[in-house]
Amino acid sequence: MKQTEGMTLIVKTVTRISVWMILLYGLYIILHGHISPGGGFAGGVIIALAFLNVMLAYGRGFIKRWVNIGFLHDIESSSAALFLAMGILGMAVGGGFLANFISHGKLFHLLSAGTIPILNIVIAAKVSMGLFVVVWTLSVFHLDKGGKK
Amino acid sequence: MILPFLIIIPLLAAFLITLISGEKDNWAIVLSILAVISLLALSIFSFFTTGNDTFIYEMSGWKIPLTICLVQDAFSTFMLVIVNLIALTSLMFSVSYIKHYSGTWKYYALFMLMITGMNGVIATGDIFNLFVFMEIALFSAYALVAFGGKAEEYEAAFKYAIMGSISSTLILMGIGILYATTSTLTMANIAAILPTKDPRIMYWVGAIFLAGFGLKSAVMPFHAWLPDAHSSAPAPISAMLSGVLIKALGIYVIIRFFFNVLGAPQIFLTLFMILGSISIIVASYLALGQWDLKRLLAYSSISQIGFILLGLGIGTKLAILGAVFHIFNHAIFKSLLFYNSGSVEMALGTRDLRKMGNLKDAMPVTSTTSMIASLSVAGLPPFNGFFSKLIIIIAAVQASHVGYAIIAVIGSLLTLAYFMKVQRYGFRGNDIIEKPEVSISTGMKSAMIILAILCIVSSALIIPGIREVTLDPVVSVIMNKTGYIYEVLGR
Amino acid sequence: MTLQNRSRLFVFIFSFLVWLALTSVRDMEEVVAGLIVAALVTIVAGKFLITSEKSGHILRRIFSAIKYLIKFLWEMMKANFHVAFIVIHPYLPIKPGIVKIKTKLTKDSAITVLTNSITLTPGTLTVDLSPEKNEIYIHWIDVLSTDVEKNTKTIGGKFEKLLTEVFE
Amino acid sequence: MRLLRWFIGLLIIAAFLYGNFFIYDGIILYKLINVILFCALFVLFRVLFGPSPADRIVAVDILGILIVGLLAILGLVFDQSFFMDIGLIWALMSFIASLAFAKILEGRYLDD
Amino acid sequence: MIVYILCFALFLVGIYGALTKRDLIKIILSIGIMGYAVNLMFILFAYKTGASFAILTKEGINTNMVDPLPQALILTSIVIELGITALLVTLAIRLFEKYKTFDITKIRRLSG
Amino acid sequence: MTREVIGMAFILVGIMFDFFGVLGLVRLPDVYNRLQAATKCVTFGSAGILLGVFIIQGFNNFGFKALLGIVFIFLTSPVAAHAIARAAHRSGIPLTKETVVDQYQEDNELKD
Repeated sequence: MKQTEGMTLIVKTVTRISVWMILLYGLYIILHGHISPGGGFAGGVIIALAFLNVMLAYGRGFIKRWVNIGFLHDIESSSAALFLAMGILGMAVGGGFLANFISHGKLFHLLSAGTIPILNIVIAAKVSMGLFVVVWTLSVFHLDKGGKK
Repeated sequence: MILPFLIIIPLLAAFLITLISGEKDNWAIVLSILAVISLLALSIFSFFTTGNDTFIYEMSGWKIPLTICLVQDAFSTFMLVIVNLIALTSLMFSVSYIKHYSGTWKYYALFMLMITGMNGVIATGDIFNLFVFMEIALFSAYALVAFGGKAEEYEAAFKYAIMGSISSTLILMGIGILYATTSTLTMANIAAILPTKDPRIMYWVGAIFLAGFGLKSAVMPFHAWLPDAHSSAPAPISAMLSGVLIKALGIYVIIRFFFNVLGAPQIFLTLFMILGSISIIVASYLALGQWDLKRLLAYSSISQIGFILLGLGIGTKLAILGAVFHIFNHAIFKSLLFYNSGSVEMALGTRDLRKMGNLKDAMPVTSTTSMIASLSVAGLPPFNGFFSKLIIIIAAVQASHVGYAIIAVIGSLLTLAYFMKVQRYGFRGNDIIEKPEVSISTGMKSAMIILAILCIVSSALIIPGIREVTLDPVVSVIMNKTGYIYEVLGR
Repeated sequence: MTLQNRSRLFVFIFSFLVWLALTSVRDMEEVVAGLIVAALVTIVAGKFLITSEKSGHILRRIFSAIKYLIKFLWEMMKANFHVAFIVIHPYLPIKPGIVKIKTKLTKDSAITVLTNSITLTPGTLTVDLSPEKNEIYIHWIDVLSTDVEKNTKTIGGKFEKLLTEVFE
Repeated sequence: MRLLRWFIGLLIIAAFLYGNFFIYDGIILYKLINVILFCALFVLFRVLFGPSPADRIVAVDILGILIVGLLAILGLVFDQSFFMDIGLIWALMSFIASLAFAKILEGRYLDD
Repeated sequence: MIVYILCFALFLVGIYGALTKRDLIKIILSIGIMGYAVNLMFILFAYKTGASFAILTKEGINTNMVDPLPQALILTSIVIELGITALLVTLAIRLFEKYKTFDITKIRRLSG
Repeated sequence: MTREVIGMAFILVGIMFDFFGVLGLVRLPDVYNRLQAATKCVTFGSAGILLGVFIIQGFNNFGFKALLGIVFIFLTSPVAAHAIARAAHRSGIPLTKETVVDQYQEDNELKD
């Protein structure tokens, strides 16, 4: 039978229905990283998984039409630069690299723990985009197409 | 407050290069050269302001057992000066050498990451942080070895990465045992707590770390990856790997750990001497038989590392002075030799000594500087290599290790022999070589000339007046075993 | 309102509600953060949820959806007892095979729900879907007949009518 | 023969259940968790000795769903809701892993 | 004590595989096994009696807790291993493209 | 109190079906039958456990996470089963000897 792009209709439909849920859950994990277990790293992995799910179900061409891969690269690099900028800002204001210079707020509220939520978001951007781009790049290699002939 | 910038600047430069530079423009070159020049200036400044003091920098404003600290003393700033000096010349050499590859901005970004890793390893005072920076440096080194995209380069990078991963896991295991014993990761704290525990743990950890960092610095039984990796990489990267990476990741950490943290137990010093003398002799013999220029230089690196280890193992003040001086000298002349080989390869397209010859007229700068470097590495009087080897031999005799002194002399003579082979077949001789079309650019020439001048000038470091401000503080940091704990912890 | 915008609106509302449920609203900060997060999710993945127009009144569709859900749960209970019976039987009374059924549904989501229901109901498991979307291949643990029309009635028939009311 | 194997299996399961519910001394939730872990042993048997790759993939997929239940009960024990977070993420990852494995088993690449 | 010895045995399995296997992919997997052995050892080191750690919960400072520092370290080292593994896989794929084989004895352009 | 009893009853039923599903995974003869048993029972069982947790916890964030888990499991587990079954059939994993009919195979042969 002829192979269509991506997997069957069932997988495509379920991915379509559930991708917003996965993204939302990742954002929830990121934003509550400072008051519950989880945080930027775990949330970033979940967001990367959402993209990966779409890539598995719909194939490469759809991702190219959906998001701009160069833009993902840029997000990754600029989030790393932002992390360093936060560190230097801490050095300028708080007296040490990555010092926590914003007021700590009330315990167990969303706006607490100073700079940690910001750093979580930055780390999440770096991790998710980095992980997805790694998978994307590695999936370019098609061994038996480039290899045995 | 200087030390964190030595890590932040190259890291920021690496990410900015990936962010703003493209295939056509020169932003990558401009940014990386700016970053490295500022790094060199900062490190020289901090070297001359440190003197005999120790400055501690605590991250994120916390106090020392809780936080990661950076330690700035004479030894670390000395190593920083070496790293950034070689990095600057290597970058000058790279600009025209790397031009014909595609995607050059990746090269510069990885180069900056490698400098970040090395500076971090040297600056940090926290043992896990040291591991992390080491992995950063190694990761970019693997990628840079494979940068050319030829089959041998991938193979060499794979071999290097496997050996590097094995040694990294060994080191991580050692760190785990240390943490389980002492419940701390700050090196000074470990040094303070470890003597109160079971002494067998010290020997176990020392053995594991010796295996791990011995693999990183390619001492003789652990050397298998080095000739492949160093001869397959692009020439400026070979210079970085051979000149500073194996020292920053291997020798520096060995000195820091075994002398400042473990307190230089005699059994390890004896092991250093044995390993060092094996490296000197065997690697020299292996180098004699090589006809590939870069492979010969790589084996020569192993043998020179043996000299450094021998000096460390003798353990007297004079011997350590010799070892420290030899670290500096070896960085300079080995980088210079790799630049020479790179420019020859660029001009002739071969590294085989039998196909070269009579390059004196075709490439005057290259052949002159290679002459200087060869004489220096072989240990002939006006050059710096002579003094460091002489000091090590004298120290061996003084400490009544006459056998080791004889081994060092034999190794030195063998070094002279194989570098005479390089000169005889490679740069002199009567073979008719047609004039190469590729001209060596100004950047490459100036990199070689700077290092050749340094080969002569740095002999002056041994003159008593200058020695007291440059090498003596370094030696006193290494020799003063309890001083490290006292200075860092403040008690 | 175009289809994509409607889909975006739905995603926004759903995301906001789920966010409120997840954080069990404590103060205004969470609500504001929820608005921002919902907007972000909508921008990235908003246009995928709804891809086709539905006719029919919304209340009637919800009513038949509930009816469908009850029927589905009942079938699922039966399926589980069936499997439990097979598994603890010492001789494993199975007679497996792959059969084919036809479906008249056209909407993607309707077909997906139908195949998922078939997977979760007694003795059947969706293996594949033909590219023309009108034939479903089913692994049946206890094959009663190999006739396509008869199988269509016994396996797909019980859900198809209700699903037509819900989705079309 | 078949009956004998069935009977031995029944004996093993009965022995486990008896030991778990009447000999083991713990709160009821821990006993339930033990049952799920016992199930996970069966799944691991399939992972290790599954004759075909598809069997292993099925087992891993099922293990993911089992773990969700286990973590929900664990959350009840400690009265902490973050165990549910871990469970959901685990289910998500096992789902995507099953999709990827299935795609590779079919002889296609991850991205086409 | 037995758990540490088992960890070390796992580590030795990894080293054995990395040094004796001929397939590139198997070598990479052996490196992964070594990493996991060390990570497991770190996690086991975290169990200590009588230590208190400054993690805030809703009831105040909880003293009945595992040392959190090794877990943070393990997370870091897992990320590093991920990067190294990705690099190794890329190199292996490139080598396959050049030599059309994963067998390391046939990839011998460089001599010792 | 009644809420907890009802919740515990759901959890017990869920674990029971989990156990049956896993038993089917081990006992049944080929991968498709195993998928049948395992997917149905484990999905139902885990959903039962989550429903019990939801009933015990009520409408707080723990309960809602459990509900989200139910929705997620019901969406994804049949899809994963479908993907695995399709991939297994396409990669040529044979059906068991007791199989009566295979119309999928017949149709594929007609089309090729």
